[in-house]
Amino acid sequence: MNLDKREIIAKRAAEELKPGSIINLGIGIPTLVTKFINPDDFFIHTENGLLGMKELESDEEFDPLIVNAGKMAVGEEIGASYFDSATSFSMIRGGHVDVAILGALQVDENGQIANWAIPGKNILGVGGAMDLLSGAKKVIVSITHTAKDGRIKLVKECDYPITSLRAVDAIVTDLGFFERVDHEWVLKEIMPNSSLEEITKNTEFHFKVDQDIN
Amino acid sequence: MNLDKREIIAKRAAEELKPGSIINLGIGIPTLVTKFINPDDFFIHTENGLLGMKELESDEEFDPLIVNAGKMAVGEEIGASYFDSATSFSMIRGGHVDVAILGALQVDENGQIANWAIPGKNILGVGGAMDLLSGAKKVIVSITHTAKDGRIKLVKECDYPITSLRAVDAIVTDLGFFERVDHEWVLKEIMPNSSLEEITKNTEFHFKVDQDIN
Amino acid sequence: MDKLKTAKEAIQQVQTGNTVMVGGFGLVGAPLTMIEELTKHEAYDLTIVSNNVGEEGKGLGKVLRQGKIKKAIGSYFTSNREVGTLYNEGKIDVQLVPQGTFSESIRAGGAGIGGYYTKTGAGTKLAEGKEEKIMNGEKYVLEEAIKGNVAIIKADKADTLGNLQYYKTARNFNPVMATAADFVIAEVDEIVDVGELDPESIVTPHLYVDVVVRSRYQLTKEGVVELG
Amino acid sequence: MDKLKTAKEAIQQVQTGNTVMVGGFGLVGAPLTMIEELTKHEAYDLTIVSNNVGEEGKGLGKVLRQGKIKKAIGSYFTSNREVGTLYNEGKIDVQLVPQGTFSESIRAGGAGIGGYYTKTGAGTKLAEGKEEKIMNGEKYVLEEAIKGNVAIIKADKADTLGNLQYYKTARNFNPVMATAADFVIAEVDEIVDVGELDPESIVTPHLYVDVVVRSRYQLTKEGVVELG
Repeated sequence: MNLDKREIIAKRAAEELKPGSIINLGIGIPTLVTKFINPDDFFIHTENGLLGMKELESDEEFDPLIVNAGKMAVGEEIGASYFDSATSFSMIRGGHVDVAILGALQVDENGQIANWAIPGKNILGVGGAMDLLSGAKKVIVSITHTAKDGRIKLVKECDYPITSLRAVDAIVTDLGFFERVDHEWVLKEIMPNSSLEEITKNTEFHFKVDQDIN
Repeated sequence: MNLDKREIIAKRAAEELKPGSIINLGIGIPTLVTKFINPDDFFIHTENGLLGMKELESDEEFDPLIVNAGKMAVGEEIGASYFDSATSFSMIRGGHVDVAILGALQVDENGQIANWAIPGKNILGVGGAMDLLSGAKKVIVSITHTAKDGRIKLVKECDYPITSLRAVDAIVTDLGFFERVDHEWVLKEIMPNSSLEEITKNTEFHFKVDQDIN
Repeated sequence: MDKLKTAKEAIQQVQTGNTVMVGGFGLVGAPLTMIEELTKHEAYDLTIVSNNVGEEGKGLGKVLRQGKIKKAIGSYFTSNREVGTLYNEGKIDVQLVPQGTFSESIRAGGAGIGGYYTKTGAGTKLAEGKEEKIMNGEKYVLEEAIKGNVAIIKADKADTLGNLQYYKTARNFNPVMATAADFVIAEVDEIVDVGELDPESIVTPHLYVDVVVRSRYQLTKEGVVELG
Repeated sequence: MDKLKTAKEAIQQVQTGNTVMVGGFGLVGAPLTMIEELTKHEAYDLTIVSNNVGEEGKGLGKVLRQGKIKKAIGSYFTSNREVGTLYNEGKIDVQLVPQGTFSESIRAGGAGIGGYYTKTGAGTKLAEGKEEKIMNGEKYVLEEAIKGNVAIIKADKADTLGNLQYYKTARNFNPVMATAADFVIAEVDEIVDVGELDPESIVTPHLYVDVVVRSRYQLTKEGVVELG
């Protein structure tokens, strides 16, 4: 299988998931994670009111009234359940979702992320991002290491408005895998075709390098 | 039909109900109200999680897992629905119950009632009384005018702990019918076999007498 | 005791200056027939409580273009960027709320809860000016209940009493909105006799519903279609 | 991924000093099998969150007589007057809560809400010492979320994933308690295969449930019976 950059990131994020987990996937790269997990091993929660989402497997399955948080048509897994939005966010805020995989515009040295507003643009939307950060047991950010224009995303301090006071737990990019250990970022893994130099050059925040790294 | 004192009170309370109303009935005399209404015209809500309660009509209908707030077996009306306790009390607090008919130990000149605690007794129970007072659109108190030992229930000021800051809207007793008008009690009706003298003698709080009273 | 009305009869409840809740996640579970009727109705200066305010020129987006919306309360207007443009031009008011807070505040409105403390948004721009409280060592923000004069919601089935059931993810905000307005209009695809809905599976009991309207516009595999 | 356990295996989760939520309105919807198991279990100093704490010497009343309960949180202990007696003797702590506040605080615990303002109880003895707030001209009182270490609930049916459905008014506090504890044990009368429960009619989705136990004691027309 020939994977593009976004798929490589999604595949690596998928490896972080423990079988049996309840997972919520943000819009963008996180959505691709479903391609790399065995649907029988995981339960996908979508905040618009479904536990047990799966990818559409055929045209016949298409139902315009079954969608994910990105308003894309999805399928219903065996054992699924539907509920209203208030109940769905109670699950999120109440700590009943094991892992949220999210996109981000910036992640900073404190682990805080910015992913809901870009100053000066006429986009007014926050959706469920703040709720997922406040409630999911573990948050993994899955992003390209830098923006298309080269802008660095792993910054000293977010200059876009932050999404939550809560620090995320891990970052998966096309260059490396970082984990939050004792309130610091630790580079745990260098992705194939990347190097410590490349990561260092493209990362503003301070990070430690795991001693086991090869 | 030969009615006892409690039934007379329940029957008079039933006359206050408008067809189509959502009604919640407290334990004791209020429970008897169902005998005097056409079940097709009303919807009885019970706070343990049922809208559309009815009296048991036969032994076959008896189901130990369908009970009212007094834990008595009841029946299920056509068009009924079941829900959990949090949802049930959301209906009550949120103002979706039209009328609550409640018992009381005391009702005072401000319209406040006491019906949940007796100082010095080892009874610890409040149940749904405070919620019904905080949320029902209309509250009717249905009680015998005085206690068995002659103690006056319609008092100047409750000396038992009050149930709510909210004033109730009406009182039905075996002697009279009172309504709250402009923050005052008005005697609107003298029950058969009673008299203004008897009511006055057995009532501590100040009340006006409706001009239309015969 | 039949609550069935036409869309035109039902829309008369919406008055100029009202706060109107409108269900749906995008077009999914949106009351398309009643929204269409709203575009023909004269009421204006509306505060619309809706997750998205439709799309550009579509659904509630049409009502927005008519200039009838004074204020929008929702969580994701990204799907209709005209909301952002009008806001930046000072032509409408916007209250942007995290989606969980949006649905929880509506639930609170319907449940007689004045306000509640949530961690969501605490310490962010969206919590500015709001009361904060430290509980168990964590920062919470006080959010107030949201209520409406009228709620226009979409369900799948109603019985003639107004008991409702929903369909799949078209459920979304509809059940909470049904609880939080003085007057509730439920647009439904199917109306059945009382007793046909399983009492254990009714999602919105009839005490929440004032009027039932049969849908004329539905979202199908072929997109939005008008029924003959 | 089968969550089925015996009552004895399941009860091991309850540790001395724990806060344990127990569903049921009186005996209706009470997890009778697990309560029986609790009487045989060694854990003590328990805080019990339950509407009634059973009846005198029955259900949780048996656990009370064993001296294992340190504190009871509920709304109506009138059904078991021994609670009042022990409280007056200073032998147990009691937190008496209006029934709506009881269920709402448990819901809040499960929904990540730190606390909320309700009119219920405001200005009464039960609001003494609690924070008050005037909202829209009315007095509200701040109530805090209630959470548990373990919840022991009763449902009618479970599938092997732990999705739950309830039966009639045996639903009561069980669905909210299922959301508000670190570990949730669901006692059920019937276990079915995954896919047999209608996805629209599942009341407690499986993400709330850790263990499913088959009931041995059930409340029937003949009273509480032990199944063969």
